[in-house]
Amino acid sequence: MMTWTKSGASRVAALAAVTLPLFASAALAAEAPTPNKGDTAFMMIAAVLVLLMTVPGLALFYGGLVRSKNMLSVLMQVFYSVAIVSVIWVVYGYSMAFTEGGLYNAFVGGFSKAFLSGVTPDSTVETFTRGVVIPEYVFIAFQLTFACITPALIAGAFAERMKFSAYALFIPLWVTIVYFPMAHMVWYWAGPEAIASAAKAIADAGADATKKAAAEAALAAANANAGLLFSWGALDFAGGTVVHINAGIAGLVGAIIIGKRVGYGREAMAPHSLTMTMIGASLLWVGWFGFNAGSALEAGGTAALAMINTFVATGAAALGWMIIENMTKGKPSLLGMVSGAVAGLVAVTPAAGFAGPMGSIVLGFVSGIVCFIFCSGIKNALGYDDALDVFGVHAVGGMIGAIGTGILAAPMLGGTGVFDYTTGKVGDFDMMTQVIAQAKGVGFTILWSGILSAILFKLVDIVVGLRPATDEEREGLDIVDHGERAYNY
Amino acid sequence: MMTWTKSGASRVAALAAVTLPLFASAALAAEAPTPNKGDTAFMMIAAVLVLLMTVPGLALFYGGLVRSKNMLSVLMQVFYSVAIVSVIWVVYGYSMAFTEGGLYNAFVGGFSKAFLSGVTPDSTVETFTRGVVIPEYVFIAFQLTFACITPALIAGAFAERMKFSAYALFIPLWVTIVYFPMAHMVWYWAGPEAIASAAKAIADAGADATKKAAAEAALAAANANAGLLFSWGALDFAGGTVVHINAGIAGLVGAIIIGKRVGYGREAMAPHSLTMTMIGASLLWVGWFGFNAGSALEAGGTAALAMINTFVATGAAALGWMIIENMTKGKPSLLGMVSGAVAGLVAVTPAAGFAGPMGSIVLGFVSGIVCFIFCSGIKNALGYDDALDVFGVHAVGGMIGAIGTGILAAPMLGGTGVFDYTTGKVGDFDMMTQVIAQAKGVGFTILWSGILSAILFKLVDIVVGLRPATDEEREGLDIVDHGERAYNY
Amino acid sequence: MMTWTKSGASRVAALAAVTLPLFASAALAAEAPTPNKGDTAFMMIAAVLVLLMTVPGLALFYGGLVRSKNMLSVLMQVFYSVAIVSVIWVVYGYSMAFTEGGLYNAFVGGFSKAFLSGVTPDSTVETFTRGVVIPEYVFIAFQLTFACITPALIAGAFAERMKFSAYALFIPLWVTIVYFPMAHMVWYWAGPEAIASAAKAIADAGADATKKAAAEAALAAANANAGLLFSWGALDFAGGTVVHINAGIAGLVGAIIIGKRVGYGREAMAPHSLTMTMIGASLLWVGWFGFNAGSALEAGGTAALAMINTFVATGAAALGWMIIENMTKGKPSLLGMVSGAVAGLVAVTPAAGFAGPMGSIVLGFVSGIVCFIFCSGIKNALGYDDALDVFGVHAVGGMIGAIGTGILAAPMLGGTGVFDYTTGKVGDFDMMTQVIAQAKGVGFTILWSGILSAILFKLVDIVVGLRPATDEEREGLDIVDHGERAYNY
Amino acid sequence: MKLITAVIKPFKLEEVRQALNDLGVQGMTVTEVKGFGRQKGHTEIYRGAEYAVSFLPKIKIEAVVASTDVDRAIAAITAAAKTGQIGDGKIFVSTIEKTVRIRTGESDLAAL
Amino acid sequence: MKLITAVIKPFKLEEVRQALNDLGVQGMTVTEVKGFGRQKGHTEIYRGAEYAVSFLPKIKIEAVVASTDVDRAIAAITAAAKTGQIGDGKIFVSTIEKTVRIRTGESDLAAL
Amino acid sequence: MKLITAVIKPFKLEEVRQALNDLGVQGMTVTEVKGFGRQKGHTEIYRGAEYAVSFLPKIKIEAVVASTDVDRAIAAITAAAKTGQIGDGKIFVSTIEKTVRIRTGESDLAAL
Ligand SMILES: Nc1ncnc2c1ncn2[C@@H]1O[C@H](COP(=O)(O)OP(=O)(O)O)[C@@H](O)[C@H]1O
Ligand SMILES: Nc1ncnc2c1ncn2[C@@H]1O[C@H](COP(=O)(O)OP(=O)(O)O)[C@@H](O)[C@H]1O
Ligand SMILES: Nc1ncnc2c1ncn2[C@@H]1O[C@H](COP(=O)(O)OP(=O)(O)O)[C@@H](O)[C@H]1O
Repeated sequence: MMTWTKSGASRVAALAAVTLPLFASAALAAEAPTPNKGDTAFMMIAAVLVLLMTVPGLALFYGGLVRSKNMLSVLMQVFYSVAIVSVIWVVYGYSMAFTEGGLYNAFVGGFSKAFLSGVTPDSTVETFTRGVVIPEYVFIAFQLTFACITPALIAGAFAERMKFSAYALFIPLWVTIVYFPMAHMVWYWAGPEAIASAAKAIADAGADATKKAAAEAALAAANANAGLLFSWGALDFAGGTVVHINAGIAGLVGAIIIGKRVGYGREAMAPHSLTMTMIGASLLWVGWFGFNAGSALEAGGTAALAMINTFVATGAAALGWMIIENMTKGKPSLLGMVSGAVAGLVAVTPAAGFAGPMGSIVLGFVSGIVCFIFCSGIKNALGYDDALDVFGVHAVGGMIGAIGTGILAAPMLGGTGVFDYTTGKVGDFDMMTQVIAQAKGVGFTILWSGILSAILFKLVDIVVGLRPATDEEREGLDIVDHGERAYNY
Repeated sequence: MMTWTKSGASRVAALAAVTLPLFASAALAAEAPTPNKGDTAFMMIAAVLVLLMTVPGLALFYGGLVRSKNMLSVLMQVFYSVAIVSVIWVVYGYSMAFTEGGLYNAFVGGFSKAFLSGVTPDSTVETFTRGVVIPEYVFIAFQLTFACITPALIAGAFAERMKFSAYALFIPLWVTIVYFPMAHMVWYWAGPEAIASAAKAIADAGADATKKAAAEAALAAANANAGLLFSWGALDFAGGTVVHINAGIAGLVGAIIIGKRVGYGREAMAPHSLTMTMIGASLLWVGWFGFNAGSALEAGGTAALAMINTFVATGAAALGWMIIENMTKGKPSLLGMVSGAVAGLVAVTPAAGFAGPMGSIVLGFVSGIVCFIFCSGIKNALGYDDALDVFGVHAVGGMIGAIGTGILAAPMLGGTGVFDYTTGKVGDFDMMTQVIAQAKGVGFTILWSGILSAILFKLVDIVVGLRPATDEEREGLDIVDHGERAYNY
Repeated sequence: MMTWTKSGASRVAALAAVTLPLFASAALAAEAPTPNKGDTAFMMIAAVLVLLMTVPGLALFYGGLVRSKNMLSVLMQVFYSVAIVSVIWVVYGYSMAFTEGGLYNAFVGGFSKAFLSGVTPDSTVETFTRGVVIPEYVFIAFQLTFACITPALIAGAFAERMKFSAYALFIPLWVTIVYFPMAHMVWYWAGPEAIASAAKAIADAGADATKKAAAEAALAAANANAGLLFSWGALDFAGGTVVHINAGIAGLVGAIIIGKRVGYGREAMAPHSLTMTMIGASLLWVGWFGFNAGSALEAGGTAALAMINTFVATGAAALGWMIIENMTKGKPSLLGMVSGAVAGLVAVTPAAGFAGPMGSIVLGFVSGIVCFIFCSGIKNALGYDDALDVFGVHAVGGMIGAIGTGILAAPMLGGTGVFDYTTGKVGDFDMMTQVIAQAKGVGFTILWSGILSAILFKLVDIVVGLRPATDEEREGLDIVDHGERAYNY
Repeated sequence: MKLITAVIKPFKLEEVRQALNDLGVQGMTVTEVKGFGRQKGHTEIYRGAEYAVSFLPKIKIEAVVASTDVDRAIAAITAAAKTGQIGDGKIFVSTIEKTVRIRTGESDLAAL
Repeated sequence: MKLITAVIKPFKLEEVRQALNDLGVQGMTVTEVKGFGRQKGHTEIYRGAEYAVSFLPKIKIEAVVASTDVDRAIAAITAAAKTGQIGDGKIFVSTIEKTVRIRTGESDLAAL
Repeated sequence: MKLITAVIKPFKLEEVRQALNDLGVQGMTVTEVKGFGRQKGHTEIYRGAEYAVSFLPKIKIEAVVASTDVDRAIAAITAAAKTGQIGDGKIFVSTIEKTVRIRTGESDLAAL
């Protein structure tokens, strides 16, 4: 979604021609800008598309890869995640992520909007463009879908071997302890109006020293009122760190703590329906346009850029995986091609609004190749059982995307560069600084998610136990945990 | 969709801040307001989403629950319903539902717009906000999708045992005799402009008695020009009565008249693919945002409210069913969870634009629990064979939603209250009056649908016969009626 | 999509009431009109819908019809087509299709926009309404989806028997040699502004002879700056020729060159999953609204007309196939009904923005019947193995639609007529002239696609060989070419 | 011991299983099969292609019983599986020389 | 009576059925099976995991015929099912002591 | 020759196949079956409907071997398929009078 002070600006730069007239009219409307119905329509549909990514998209992408005796358990895990998190989100999640957190504001928000108190159909929130707002309910709905899909991503790592009772307990704990604070650290900031107007005040102050001092204090305060990672200045257009690396690391930790599936390495565990996996991958691609383009928060040129990048990076990644698989294994597989596509979607997520289309092609192609090497080589070498390659695709792809964004955002590489709200224009781009900022963000996310997730898995293990009995696992979780079978042909 | 005079207003109230500027500009554009492209875009996509709900959504939700030998018959029933009703709708359905019906205007419209005569790409219709219009073709398309899905819902009740020839005859009869009039009674009204301007005329009249009398007559006429249930003042945001209760009752009547499936209660009739059912339920959820948010008819705060409610009520209902199933049966099932989600979607349909998010959570949770009790307890006690629980989910969920809307619309419970077009603001909310109005609407729908549907089933039975021979039913309708098999692995 | 000079105009005519105010404001914004966010939102979602048509839509529609041993090969063919063409499109495809081609401008564009050079988030392109623009990235993305689905359509004709290596080589060749030029010839034109302003200049010139001469030259130049078929004046709203006839002919040629499947006519080749085919057909319908309504390029009355036509023509075609199949074969099949729906979608594609709803019903009904006769009668008589009836549905349906458009666009038949940008209003409609223009377009497309596709198939056969060994074909392409199996229940 | 192989109509499985159970037959193995015989099939049409399907879905039940129980078992199956319509199926009897229970290694009658 | 069990390549089913029919064999029961033998399988790769699949899809045909028909039946099946390539399959013959037609209760030859 | 029919737990297939291979058994035919016996099934619930499922998924292995190999084959299968828990399955032995290899026409032991 969004992202660090400066970055947001890149959008404004991009939208200049588009937004000026709007901005003007907004200005006429004085203090209270009203939503443009085009933005409202776009963002509502974007939220719907992200739900489509999750159910049925992600559920099928994962479900098709397990054995049929565990199909329903996977579908259930994903669907449950959406159900429980959507409720938690409006009760306290949104508030924890997107309100001022007082003393701990760098890490987490407060409870001032718990139960969505104070939100009405005519409340609005700022976008990344000064003077452009959308209804707050729309922003809440859009962000809700991100909170729902992230924990569901984790499930793939320990698929086929976790008790549903353990999962049902883990999810609400994880979003509360790991995700909401992470979202706050990455996406909470003061917004364009506060910063831009403070900056303007300094200019207006002119020679008047006292005025100037006060104005500068105001600007400092505005910049300070942001999440930790946001303030570091790393770029993450649509949530590469908070969603993909975050989930990928939690998955890896879970897979290791829970241990391998019974028979792993000895018995055949072929996907029960690659047809379902292909449907899921396709719906992930379709829905991802809501995820990436929607992260622009308005229907303008940056959303369009994110859209074109989400097409070409994905295509290039699918080709990348296909080509290297063909070279190393002798045949290009459908599973390989769609896995590459997902790797590309993950990698382009943080870059979607910053990189140019050609940069995105390179980014996608590289992510397809590297994720292939990881999933079919390194993983086996390391020998852990990340059943559906959540780490190999989401964490690895996310890291490639995060670092790549620091490079490809460079205007000289066709990127948009980074906007500075205080000056009101795109600033100079220092690739080294940017890449370091990106790396810092990645590193923090790995530690935060890795440590806290490990603690939560252990906790759940103590409380209800993570794993079913061996012969229950052999019989399959569908019968054992849910009393159903997926297919009765 | 829509709903009774006052209710519409609630939207306006909700949108005040948002709509005023629009309204102003509309005013500038004098007599003929032009559509806002944001609204047009939103409503076109909303119509597409409702089609997605039906095909493949509903078709898969139902199809997955039958035995594979009847899979195609279910898919065919749903697809046929969309095909035939979409044609009938533009030929005379839209006119019967949404034009002035002269003498019988309280019950049904006329044929002035048969064959869509007079409609052009630049014809527009009013929304619930004064001065806000959308292209009439868009409204026709959006309403078309409602007319297509409603009869398809009925099919689940007598799945696996009705001849296609009987079904093919029943559907056009049912929409003509039951649905179109019902839609007219519930959704036809004079529109905000007529009422507001008449009200204004009264004010302007001031002391002038003759003027005042004339103006009051005009207002009375405007209010009188509406469908029967509309004029009763019950609230139904997106069609709880006209769609869900209507279809649920018709289904129950059909299931009873046709009788139980051969082997019902003795032979296992396990769902042939819960994977398909999960895909269907997910697409129902996804598409339902077009159904509920689209019923606001514009891309504003009320649509956003409907959207957030459609997220949380559904999530809460899924959890409700899951929890009580776990308590009473010992295991939470995927089928249970998705059934709960659908129950929640049904229950929030009439409330989506009136209740607050917290009220919607309660509404959803309750509907999940009550529908579970109905489908796994009461139904067996009563002993009829409503194969796919059309009554237990759609009629029961619809009633909970209808009554619940009368309660949760209360501002003191976080609801939007009810707007009054004559005064131009939200009026006082009397819960008792409102609940009674809701109950009246429900009662009428039960009688209307129950009696007329029964007559139509009997009629069809006489003309072509409802049911195949026993061994044809055993062989399966796919082979017998359609000469195909769903699967050849 | 688009369409010949005059045709575009019909939209303007249709939108008059809607567009005037916009136009005014655009005028105020002087030289550079800015996109309306409602249009931008609509077109972005339209692009997403066309992707949904392709993956998973088309992939499932086709995949369900083959034997399970070849399921993955079909899914792979469709997915690969999207991946490779999306990359090629931004590298040089868009430039070949939509830039001025200098000497060969009548046939193909140039490389001035290769690598999308010069395109930024605030570049815009004209729509068919003077003064209405959308972001260029949005137009590129929308057109990208058309370029991706067209080659994928071909795959159905030689399904189950082409080596993936051959297919992988054929697709990039075909889009480069056949599709991009075709798109240029059909869709490239100077745009409304150039023509309208030139026309205005002539009027302003008044008596001044030199001025007049210059202005007339300018108009001539503007009209001359267009693709070959565009300049012929045929009507094709959303790509009946460039997409459907083009792909249908290529498919037929391919099926004949490759030859029949092993065992064709002797062994049963029943569809392995009509459930998948139904899901695919439904998603084709859902996504086709992006294809047809999106081809209006803006969210107005013409898009709405295209939408309603895409509902009713499809419904009527499904009924048409169902009825004649029932009459001739004794049973209405689901496969028949959804095949009819697709035939209707194809037929209404060129007519969507020109015909009236009643005309579309007739067009759909006829296409359903004719395509049935073709697929179940003539095809067997001719004895070629067009495995999934790409010719019988897409080429035949496309021709019916192309000719039908020339008839149904007539205002006296409820059509919109044809607009003339030079006069700024709908011109007189001469059905005979129009039908001849349509026929010319069809004829050219058949020759262009037929001859060039044949050459490419032969070329690929020489380079890598088109067909696997007989027992590889028996084993199935999934194992042989991709090393996977679709199902492991 | 004897192996009783019965090919029956699918929907009769539960009744037959019950009938054998009542006789004290402890176990059986069931296979989904396709049957060809006097009972005629149907025609399927997929667009242009028509297929005459001569094989019908049947259930094959295999139960190994003590030789002394064969006649009663046959009678029980016949009674339970009969509809009187063509396609009811067949019962075949053959000899099993040895039976072993994998879990315990017990053999012959003790293994049933 | 004898039970003839033939394991053949799937695409040969129709030809074999026809051949037996021509001999006057009234009925047969068909099962989808997986075969293991000299014919080697293939390797499947799913991301990192590679599986050597040694079992190949085969069709098992079971037909009970009069003892006198056995040799002609074997000849017919062999002729119809043969491709000459490894994996063509096997024919096994065993004894059936009793046959009953469920519908009529007829037994032995009359039940075939 | 003897036909050895073993009904085992599905996940034991690979081990049993390996064990028979080591004995030099060249081929076998495998069928997915449902088993009914002492091992009890489970209950499935679909909304209001509850089903007691008494049939469990099993794998049936059929291998025709020379009479002399029967005992070693039985021992090998028993060892490989045993978990010691109820439901491990059974082994049945019967006589095969004739075997033919379709590809070559070879018969009996030569055909195995
Ligand atoms: N000779 C046979 N060998 C093996 N199976 C047979 C034989 N004859 C019939 N069957 C099986 O019995 C089933 C029923 O036989 P059929 O002739 O159709 O009806 P009926 O049992 O009433 O005579 C067939 O579908 C087939 O599975
Ligand atoms: N000893 C056996 N017992 C049971 N089935 C066998 C035996 N040997 C082979 N089969 C079956 O026959 C099929 C073909 O045998 P195979 O050795 O692969 O080729 P061929 O028949 O040409 O020798 C195998 O796949 C298996 O199903
Ligand atoms: N009499 C029998 N005839 C045929 N198959 C049998 C017989 N008894 C058991 N089986 C098969 O053996 C399997 C295991 O038998 P069961 O009694 O459950 O456990 P165990 O083998 O430990 O005694 C059953 O599921 C069934 O498939």
